[in-house]
Amino acid sequence: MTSIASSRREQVSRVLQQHGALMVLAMLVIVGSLTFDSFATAGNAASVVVSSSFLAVIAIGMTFVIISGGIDLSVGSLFVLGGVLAAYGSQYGLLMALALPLGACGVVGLLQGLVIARTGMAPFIVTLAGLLGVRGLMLAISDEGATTYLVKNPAFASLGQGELLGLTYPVYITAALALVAMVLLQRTGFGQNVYAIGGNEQAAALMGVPVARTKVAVYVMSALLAGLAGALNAARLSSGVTILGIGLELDAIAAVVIGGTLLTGGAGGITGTVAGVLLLGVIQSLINQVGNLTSAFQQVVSGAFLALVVVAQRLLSKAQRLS
Amino acid sequence: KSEEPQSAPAATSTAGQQVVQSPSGSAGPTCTLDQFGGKKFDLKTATVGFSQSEKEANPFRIAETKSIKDEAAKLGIANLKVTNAQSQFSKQITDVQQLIAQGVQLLVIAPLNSDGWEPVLQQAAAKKVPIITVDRKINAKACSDYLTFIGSDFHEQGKRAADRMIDALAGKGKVAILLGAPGNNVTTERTDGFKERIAEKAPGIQISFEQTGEFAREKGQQVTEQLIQSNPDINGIYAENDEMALGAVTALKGAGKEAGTIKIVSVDGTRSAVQGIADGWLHAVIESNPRFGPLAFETAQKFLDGQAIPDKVVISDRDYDTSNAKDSLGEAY
Amino acid sequence: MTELTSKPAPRTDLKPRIFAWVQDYGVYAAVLALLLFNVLFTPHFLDVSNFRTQFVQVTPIVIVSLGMALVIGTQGIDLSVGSVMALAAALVALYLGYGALPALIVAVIGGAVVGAAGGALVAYVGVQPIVATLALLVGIRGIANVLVPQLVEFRNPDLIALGSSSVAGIPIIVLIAAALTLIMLFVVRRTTFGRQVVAIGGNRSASELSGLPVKRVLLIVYVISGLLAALAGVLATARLQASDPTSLGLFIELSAITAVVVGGTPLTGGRIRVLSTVMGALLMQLLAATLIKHNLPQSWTQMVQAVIILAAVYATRERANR
Amino acid sequence: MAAVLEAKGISKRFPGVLALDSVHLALLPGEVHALVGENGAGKSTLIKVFTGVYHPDGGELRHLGAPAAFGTPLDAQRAGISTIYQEVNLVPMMSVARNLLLGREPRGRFGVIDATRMYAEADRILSGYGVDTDVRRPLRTLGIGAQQMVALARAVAVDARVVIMDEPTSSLEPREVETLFGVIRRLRDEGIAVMYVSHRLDELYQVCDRVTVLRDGRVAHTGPLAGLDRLKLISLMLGRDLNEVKADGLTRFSRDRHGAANGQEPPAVEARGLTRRHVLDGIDVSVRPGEVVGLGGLLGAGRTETAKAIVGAMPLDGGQVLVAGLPLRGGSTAAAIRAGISLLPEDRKAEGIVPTLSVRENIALAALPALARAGVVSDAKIDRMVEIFMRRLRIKAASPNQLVSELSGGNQQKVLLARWLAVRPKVLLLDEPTRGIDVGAKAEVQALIDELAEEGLGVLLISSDLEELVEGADRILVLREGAVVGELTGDQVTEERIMATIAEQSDD
Ligand SMILES: Nc1ncnc2c1ncn2[C@@H]1O[C@H](COP(=O)(O)OP(=O)(O)OP(=O)(O)O)[C@@H](O)[C@H]1O
Ligand SMILES: Nc1ncnc2c1ncn2[C@@H]1O[C@H](COP(=O)(O)OP(=O)(O)OP(=O)(O)O)[C@@H](O)[C@H]1O
Ligand SMILES: [Mg+2]
Ligand SMILES: [Mg+2]
Repeated sequence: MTSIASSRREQVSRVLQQHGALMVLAMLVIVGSLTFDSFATAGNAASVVVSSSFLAVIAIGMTFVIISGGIDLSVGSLFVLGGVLAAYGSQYGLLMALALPLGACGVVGLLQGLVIARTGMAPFIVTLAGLLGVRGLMLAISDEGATTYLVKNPAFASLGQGELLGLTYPVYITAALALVAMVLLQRTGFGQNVYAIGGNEQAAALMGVPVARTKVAVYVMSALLAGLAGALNAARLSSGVTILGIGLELDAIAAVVIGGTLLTGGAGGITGTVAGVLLLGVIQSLINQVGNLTSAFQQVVSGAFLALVVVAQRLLSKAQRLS
Repeated sequence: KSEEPQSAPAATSTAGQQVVQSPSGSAGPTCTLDQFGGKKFDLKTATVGFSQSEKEANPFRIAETKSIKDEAAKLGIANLKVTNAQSQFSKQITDVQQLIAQGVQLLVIAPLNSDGWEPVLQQAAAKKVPIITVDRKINAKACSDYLTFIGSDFHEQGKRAADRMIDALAGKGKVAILLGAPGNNVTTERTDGFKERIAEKAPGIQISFEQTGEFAREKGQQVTEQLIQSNPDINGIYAENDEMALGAVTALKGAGKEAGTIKIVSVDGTRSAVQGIADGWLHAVIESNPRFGPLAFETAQKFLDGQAIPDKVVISDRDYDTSNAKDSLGEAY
Repeated sequence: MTELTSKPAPRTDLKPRIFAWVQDYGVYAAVLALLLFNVLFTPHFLDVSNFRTQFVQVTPIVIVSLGMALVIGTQGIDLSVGSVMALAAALVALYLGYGALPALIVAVIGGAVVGAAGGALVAYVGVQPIVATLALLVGIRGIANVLVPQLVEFRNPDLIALGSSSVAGIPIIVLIAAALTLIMLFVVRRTTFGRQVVAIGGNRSASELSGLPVKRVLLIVYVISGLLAALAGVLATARLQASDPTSLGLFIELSAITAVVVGGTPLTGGRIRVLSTVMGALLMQLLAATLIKHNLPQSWTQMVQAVIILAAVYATRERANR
Repeated sequence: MAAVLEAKGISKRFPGVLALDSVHLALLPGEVHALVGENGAGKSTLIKVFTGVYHPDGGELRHLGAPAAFGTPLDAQRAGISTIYQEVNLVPMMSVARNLLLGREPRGRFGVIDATRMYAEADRILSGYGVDTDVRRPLRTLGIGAQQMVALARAVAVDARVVIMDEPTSSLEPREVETLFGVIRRLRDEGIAVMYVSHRLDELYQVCDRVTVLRDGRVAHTGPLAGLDRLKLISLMLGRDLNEVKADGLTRFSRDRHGAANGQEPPAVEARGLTRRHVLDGIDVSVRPGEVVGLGGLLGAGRTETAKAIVGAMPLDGGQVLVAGLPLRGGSTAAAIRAGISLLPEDRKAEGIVPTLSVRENIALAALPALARAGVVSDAKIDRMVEIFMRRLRIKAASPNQLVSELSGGNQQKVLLARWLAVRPKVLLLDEPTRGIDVGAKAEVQALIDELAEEGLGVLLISSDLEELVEGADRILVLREGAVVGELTGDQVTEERIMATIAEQSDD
């Protein structure tokens, strides 16, 4: 009887832990709508959702990486590289516009994954090298960033700009990816392996989990998603902008962690990540609503918000019994 | 308590005002309210959005934002919404989209990048919100995608800097370039203009070193320290903004160089740089005037009044050198 | 001389010995190799003034890395160091009117306060270090920019002297960095605190059960990191002869982390290598200098850096247990 | 009969030690093969060679008569070799069911995992092992014994030809041990080869057919177990003369403590009404100087929690701990240690060793304040102390500077014991102190407990080994569902009475 009662309590706190970000998000939205007239408008909501969708795609990949106990700092650079390559490739048609960035980013992810899995080097440092190297590569193919390739292919452009019910296609693509990722994580052997190696890599290996293969897969996935986000963004902007993506990896990590995924690996989920991404978007939108903050104050406010959110999220989940 | 302020008192509001290069619309096509297809509204009661690209943390951005805000206040525009993209391009796109969602009727944008404005332009076009871009261009069609551009010609700035360098070195010598942030239009155009003019007018000048100083003073100092160490025979330094030039000055001082032995030419026209000319450390500075407020709102008002406005308003920047530095100190920003 | 790692057991066979040597001293070897390259291929490399430049430029990173190594030893990470440097620059500018020393003290206290805030979030609230310090990274630079919205030049002779004068031919700031390195070496190797830091990084719950003041130690570690970052900020400001909260210390957290990791301190905590961290910072500095001196474009610079980081860390990585 | 799995002259070297020295061992189908030896003899290493975790430096591994080389544990598993490792090797944050079925979850449509069926199946499998818990809970919320049962169930559930168990019973209750033996016998009857490692000799005699003794990485003996005298087995393990072993006897606790009535002294530590929701329900315990108090009870009865609560390592909803009559500040292990109470935790991997530090640093960890002046540690003092303890506890390490994570399980335990003795506590709480310790060392540890008690140390002894409890304790408190349900003193202290007390209470 005690065990049933305690397990119910644990279930409740587990739900809190997983959905803490969602609750903070709901609170912010309510406060925001009550404070600003122009906050809860369809247009504003759409702009938050649309602009969040690219970060969301990256954060989904990051969620897999972090649950597996790793981290991927290269996503910001892959995002730009993906965009530049997509814009370049779009001269040769829709297929190239997608194949080129995905191929290149996939290769980078594969290399990073192989190095991490085979040599046991820290993911942080391997992907930090990735961050530098990929940005260097991007600069190299864009004449030190001076050349911006434009998207002339209407089919590809509409992938980023086309609208359905007031939301652009990337939003739907993101939603679909999130669903697939959820199933992948919760309902497939691959997902279980990701949790297992993040929770206890040694044990996972002894339990017969293909550790190296899973790790490689996770980094490939993250890189592919970052490249895809970059390509979609290039389609949206109709050009391969070269100055994007600096610090994007930190946003993605923040979103994932705010979403309740443990940075030490082994626990977390996609719903939390999506909530985390939206949370960051809403914070930004609220700051914009205020309208006249100087740039420095904006930073103070978003730093304070971030601290507040993680503390709130942490306190909500503190009910969780510590082992 | 900070140190006593050392620079001259702030310039009066009219000092250093922007001057339009070619009297309005003499060249190029023009644009009217009818052509653009918008509706007339009263600027005073309208909601106006200003999207700044970088933090208000260097003299240029500070002066730019201040000029817009001051002018709006002067004209009695009560509803001015200002956003700042903190140098993140994606954020700037979102910022502007949210401004449009908040119902602004006129947008003034200082773009971080010239390309990639598709989503914003579409949304603005759907709502017929006129966009005036200041200091950097947007690569799109004036008078339909956006209204007009007001700003300097960066390419031209590079060329003028080259002219000054050629003067200073009498047409021959070795020059180093402190590049701006990579991938930035300003960097690209100021570099191209400079190199073009050097190649064309002074083949005796060799550009033997170019490294990014990322528009920051510390980076400029560090790169220059490395530079003068490994290339002691350098004669001139072209810095693509004043901050890097001032960093280079600190480096030269630290290495025990005398003022003026290495000729430094830079772009922007901040007060410290003009002071640097007066002190003999800088050779010349090409101005890039950030005070867009008056011109922007004047142009908007003209447009709303139904007058034809030019599709680009290029302002005439001046140069500072030893001949005018001391006197112009009050006008520099 | 190993640093607070267990001395490997006496070994008889050669191969593991070489392996272990590379693991422990790989970063020294890499620095040597780079020096050799430069001596051969870089003009004017052997000038005294060149070494001065390199040492002076690396000082802020070294000082920040020392604190970072401590934080990483506890299995944490401190992303806020760059912003703390900016805050220190701002505080110096604001208080310079009272003289250089008071301004320095205020700046360092400011750094300690930020460190304490991060430490409290990590130790007492239980926020993960990377997010706690990420919030500070954003917010503290904002505060620095609110305090001093743009670069401010100063003429205070004491502060300028701190940044540019030398004792016995060695720049003061280099001497300060060297002294701090020695102090940190002592703290890590010889003090109870140092042992507690690595123990907490190695196994936190075991440390708690062993009665170590885990939370307090964590708090102090972040305070030290903040202190050192602030000091680095003051020194960098003194050298620049201007306070620049806008861009001072941008991305230095990545350089510092790289220095620590290239030096062979694992990000998983439980071990700290002080001298190797300094070497790691020197390696990255020399590398950057080499690339600049050879006038490589940015794209090349970044790709070469990536490769060198990978190679250095590969050499010093932990052995797999097979 | 042909061997399923065979080691032919296998050698494995670690820096500083030759852990295996041309070991020959053949595992036959349908036999239960005991593998014994002192701590650090190389048992776990041999097992890890069999399962592809380590790769041998010399010799040959044969599987079903053919040479085999398992690159990874996965290869070994595919070849039908399934293993329960000494340290519980599961994923603590995943649910019980997912741990149990990882890699062979029931699939529904589209090859997607069918969660409902997975939970049902996990429930079914586990109840077969007497584990009755919500299979959706994270594994870490289970006691270590229950975790071990999950590992066992997992290992046996696959189609295995060989099942290897490295000290499976060290954290199991007698009742669970019976369940396990049932499983082992069933496996044997099905023709599966079982390799069984344990330091509990009576267990070996209950289930094993043959035995191989390892000593310092070499095979000291191999042959049928029946007919091998127990003392002879011990002398083989220890490498000492049979007569010598006989003379020393196997007395664990030297003194007959049950008569010792040291009743009137005030308790060294007294816990009153320790309460924590769902875990502890008003527990009163007191330990007098020189007294050994045993805590008995089934898995999950709350013994570990009681001990943790006393040292302040677990937040309480109510109750207090008094030391020498004064209340102890709650929630602070440091305060408890300063007041002279220390706890040897039960989970040595998660809560005991600091794997990145050396043996020396691990021993000195808790005593650091005493070994330092003004915050600067004295290496000389540490060296002296470490020396003493390594000798006294016979810790087998290449040097004090060897990483503690490289020691064998038993030696790690000794290092932890040394850590706690080094702080010179007044009361020592020992949670499963002899788990995983070999016969020789176990006797030493038990003798040590006696000795310490004699010197006036109060001891709270938690052990699932009833024999140890009965022989070691002056007084036993029996716990059930977080409450004290009985106290046995004097002549009442017998294994039967403990079992009876637990059983009586379970009936209602
Ligand atoms: N990864 C390792 N690195 C270095 N030495 C090791 C390692 N693993 C084991 N050893 C050493 O090999 C020897 C055999 O250890 P092993 O774990 O096989 O002993 P064991 O017989 O299982 O002991 P126990 O009964 O204590 O579990 C020990 O001396 C141990 O210190
Ligand atoms: N089989 C189980 N089913 C449910 N909960 C369990 C089980 N085993 C342990 N627990 C949890 O552990 C708590 C008490 O475990 P604790 O470790 O204190 O017991 P113990 O008496 O020390 O047992 P042991 O040390 O033998 O595992 C229980 O309140 C319960 O939450
Ligand atoms: Mg073992
Ligand atoms: Mg227990």
